[in-house]
Amino acid sequence: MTEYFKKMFNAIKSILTGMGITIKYGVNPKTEVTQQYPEVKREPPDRFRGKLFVDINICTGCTACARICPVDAITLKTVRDENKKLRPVVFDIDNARCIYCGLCVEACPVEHCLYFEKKYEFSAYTKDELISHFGLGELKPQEGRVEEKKLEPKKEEVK
Amino acid sequence: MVNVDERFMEVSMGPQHPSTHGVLRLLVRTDGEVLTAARPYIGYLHRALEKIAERVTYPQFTPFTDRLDYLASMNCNLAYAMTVEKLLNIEIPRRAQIIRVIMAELNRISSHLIAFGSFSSDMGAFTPFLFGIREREFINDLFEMTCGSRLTYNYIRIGGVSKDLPEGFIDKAKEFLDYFPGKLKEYNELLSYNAIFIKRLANIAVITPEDALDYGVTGPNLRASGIKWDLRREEPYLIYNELDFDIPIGRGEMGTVGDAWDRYMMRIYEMEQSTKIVKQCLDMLAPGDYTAKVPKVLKPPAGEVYVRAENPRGELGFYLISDGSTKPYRLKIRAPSFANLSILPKLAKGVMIADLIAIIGSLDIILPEIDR
Amino acid sequence: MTELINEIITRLANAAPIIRLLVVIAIIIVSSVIVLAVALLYEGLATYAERKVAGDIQARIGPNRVGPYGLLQFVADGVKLLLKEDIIPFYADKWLFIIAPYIVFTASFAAFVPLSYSEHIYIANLNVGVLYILAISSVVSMAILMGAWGSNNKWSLFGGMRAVAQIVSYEIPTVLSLLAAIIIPASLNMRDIIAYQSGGLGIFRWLIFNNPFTFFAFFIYFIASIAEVNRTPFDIPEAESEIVAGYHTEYTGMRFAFFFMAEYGDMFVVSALATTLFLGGWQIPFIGNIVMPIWLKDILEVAVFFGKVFLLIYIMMWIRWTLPRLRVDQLMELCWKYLTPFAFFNLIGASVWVLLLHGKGVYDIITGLFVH
Amino acid sequence: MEPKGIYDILSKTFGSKIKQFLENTFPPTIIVESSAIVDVCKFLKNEEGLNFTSLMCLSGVDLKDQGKMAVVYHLFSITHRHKIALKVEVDRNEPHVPTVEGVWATANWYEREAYDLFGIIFDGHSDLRRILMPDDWEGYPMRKDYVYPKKYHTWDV
Repeated sequence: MTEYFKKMFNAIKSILTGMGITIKYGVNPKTEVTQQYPEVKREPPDRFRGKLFVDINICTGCTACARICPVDAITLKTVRDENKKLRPVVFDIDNARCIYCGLCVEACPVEHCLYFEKKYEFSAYTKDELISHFGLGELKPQEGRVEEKKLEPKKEEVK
Repeated sequence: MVNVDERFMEVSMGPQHPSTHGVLRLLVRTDGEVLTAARPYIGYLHRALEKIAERVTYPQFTPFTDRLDYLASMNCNLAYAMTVEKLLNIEIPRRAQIIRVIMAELNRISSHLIAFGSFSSDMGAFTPFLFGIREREFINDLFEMTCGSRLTYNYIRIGGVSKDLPEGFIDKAKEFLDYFPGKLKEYNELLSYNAIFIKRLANIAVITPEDALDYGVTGPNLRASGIKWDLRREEPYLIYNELDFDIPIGRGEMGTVGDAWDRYMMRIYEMEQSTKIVKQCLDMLAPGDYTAKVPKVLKPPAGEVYVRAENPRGELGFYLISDGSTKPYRLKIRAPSFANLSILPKLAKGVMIADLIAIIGSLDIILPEIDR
Repeated sequence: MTELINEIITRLANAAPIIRLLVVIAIIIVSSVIVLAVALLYEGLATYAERKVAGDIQARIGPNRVGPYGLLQFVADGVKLLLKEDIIPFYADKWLFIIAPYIVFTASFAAFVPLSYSEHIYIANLNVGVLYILAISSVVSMAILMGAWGSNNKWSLFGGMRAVAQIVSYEIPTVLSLLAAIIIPASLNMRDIIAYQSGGLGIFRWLIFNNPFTFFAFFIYFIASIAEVNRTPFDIPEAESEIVAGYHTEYTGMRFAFFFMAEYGDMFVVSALATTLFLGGWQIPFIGNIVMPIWLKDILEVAVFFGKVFLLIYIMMWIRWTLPRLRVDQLMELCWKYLTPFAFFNLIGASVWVLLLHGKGVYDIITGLFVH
Repeated sequence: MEPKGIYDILSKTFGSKIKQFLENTFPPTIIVESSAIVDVCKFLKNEEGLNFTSLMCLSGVDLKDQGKMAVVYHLFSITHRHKIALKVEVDRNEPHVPTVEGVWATANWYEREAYDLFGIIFDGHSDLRRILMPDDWEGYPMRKDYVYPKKYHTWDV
């Protein structure tokens, strides 16, 4: 019989201690941790991996980033211009396919050419809007040898 | 006409169910509230990671290991990195080892916090889930400061870590470690020793030590059955042998040894131990380089290696066969939740539906690891 | 309101009976519309209050976007639910499915009638007030079962079965604990009960302080009424983590809103009953007998009554965001092994107390000693 | 107990059924005849000095260029803390391996996975169904010569 009451007493005691904790939060409003997002924007730290950005003028078109990318999110076409320098004509990063792992940023030999911006608000309505185009567009046709170094060997075999 | 046994009702606790911790389908045969059988159906999240492993080079596979157990991706990176390092048998600098232990243990705390939170919301108490998430945000901020991402870190690489600790990391981590034990005590008062919680979990789904070994159950579930087995202590890797922390095992405080409450409490005790470990590691940190010299194009020698590490959910093992090329020939991922889930049909006989939810919560399975 | 009708009938004595009938019907419709408006407004604000209280307890803010401080959130929810597609499952039992929410709502709304909000403001002065409320509230379980069976869904079948078992078995402790309080004023009429509790600085004559047995009866009643209203830790009929959403799984749009509002309506009725019987209804503590104009006294009394009711509702919400959920058999065990026997002995004790001390409460005895 | 010692005990008790001992893998591997795998496993589990209490991992391997299909068992003993790997190689077009489900219950799901992804049929398995792929999936995805199907029902893969 006493065990019956003891069990009841423990139950009540443990429930009351539990409620004591929640009332501690319930009463004093200063314990709120949530931020009001549109008004209060959290500044991401400097190593934040947001949207990829390419400074196309200093890009040497070496396709190191396209090769290291585990999900082939970077499509890169380079054309050799008049003074034999490889110029990236098409440099598309498909943000819907990219997994933001950062392997390309580490693989890029040029200092500060391919890096992550602190932008994380780039939602779009259609998938092709998510493809960011950094390419130079068609170079003016010159007399020099135009050798198009396409980089799709890997993709055909997979698709 | 299929002869349906009228007495039982086949309910499909389908892939979309509030408390199956992911896309798990349980075909449950119930007689009123009591279950007579529960058959798990998995494979809804199968992304063929092992097939991808044969198509990408060794360093390229690291981001995929984040997606194995996304709540503990640091530990998954660690296990994969250690497998390839075993193959290359290169020596990791001390500072990288210490950083790896810090990251792995912080990730263990954040994974256990999710396990604690989702388990309590399965039992009906929603508030502890949000308290758990609030604490986890501190750890997410620490990870974001070091590697830039809050969930899939891709931080521990073959040969060491990708970036050194940013300045300000150590005192921010210390601030969290002093703040956290007080919160743990609060969880215990709020939930662990709550009479209804204990009544719901004591003596439910008891796993005997023989069954645990027979079904390959590992991690907190194995230790809850009374077997003192933790890879960090039995097969020490990194610098775990220099650290002093004890391994909590199930003592059946609230019922028999190995019941659902013991499995739950293992994770609470382990969080305490992990804070102790991280504190010691922070003090041991000495300047040094954070990664070993690893060639850009990695061609490990041909061979077969099976390496395993202690993940928050159990033993994660990688069986790697390499044929000397830049891509693994075969990579078998031994997921802890795969084995932990295989014991569910045995436990689910004769329990009630509410207990089935308690069993799934106490086993703390996670589906991307099961389906790979 | 009944005096209002009699007064009007006497004044229109000479008018034709048709006009008198129409006038009475008009009064009834107008007053019920007013009460319905008050009830709907209350239920809307209750959902807002619940989310605010939940937010407060869980260290977050709760709705604050729609309207000042989020006060119009319930209007937004109502409009959203109205615009939601109204799905009726294919093989559902159409009529049961459609009627069930209306019955549940009307049952919980009908229970507002016998309550008296202040000395002069009340809807109907039923002399069987308490009995009427208990009868009406048991209709809810029938309607829930209709809804559950009608929606042809295994989960709602579970929910329906559980709801019936729970509501029916918790009727017993509710009635017994109310009896312990009713035998003292010896009347089922709400106004007489409250009138009995007047005097003595407005507090000491409350039935809860009448004798130790009614003190316990209050707590038994409070627990049993939480179960009656399906709120955590007894929210097993709509346990979202176990049986998806219990009896209202298949309900969408406005039909679901009826179930939802009925729950808050029941909460109000149950706490109003507790205030009327145990906490002295609209007795204004301390300044109850100072002479003041009628309309001011009425307003004060209504404020005090709603204050006490909202305090009890706050406690129910506070319990909801703290405790986990009981299992079905533990729920039954609590009812039949703990609450019912306790309520029986309590009733015996209360009746013996009334017999020996001729219904005088502790306060009367003490003051009695001083008077001689 | 050293893996070499385990190999000696096994070759002593099972003779020609134990074919080879590979030293350079981690943990070292013993190649076993497919018909004797169940007895070897029972022996390893119940033998006093060895008692391999748990089957850590059972993986199917497609050795396409040798025309073979292999099943690798990684065993482990909690009491003696030693590890060993057993390897069974069978012909690639007719991969039949007896099931060790009776010895360790965890093998049930691993063998179903090996069947599902590699097509290795485990004789005597209690419930050999596909575990990861949909039940009506044709082909075995993890095989080296697996060709991606263009369509699965109506969706293109």
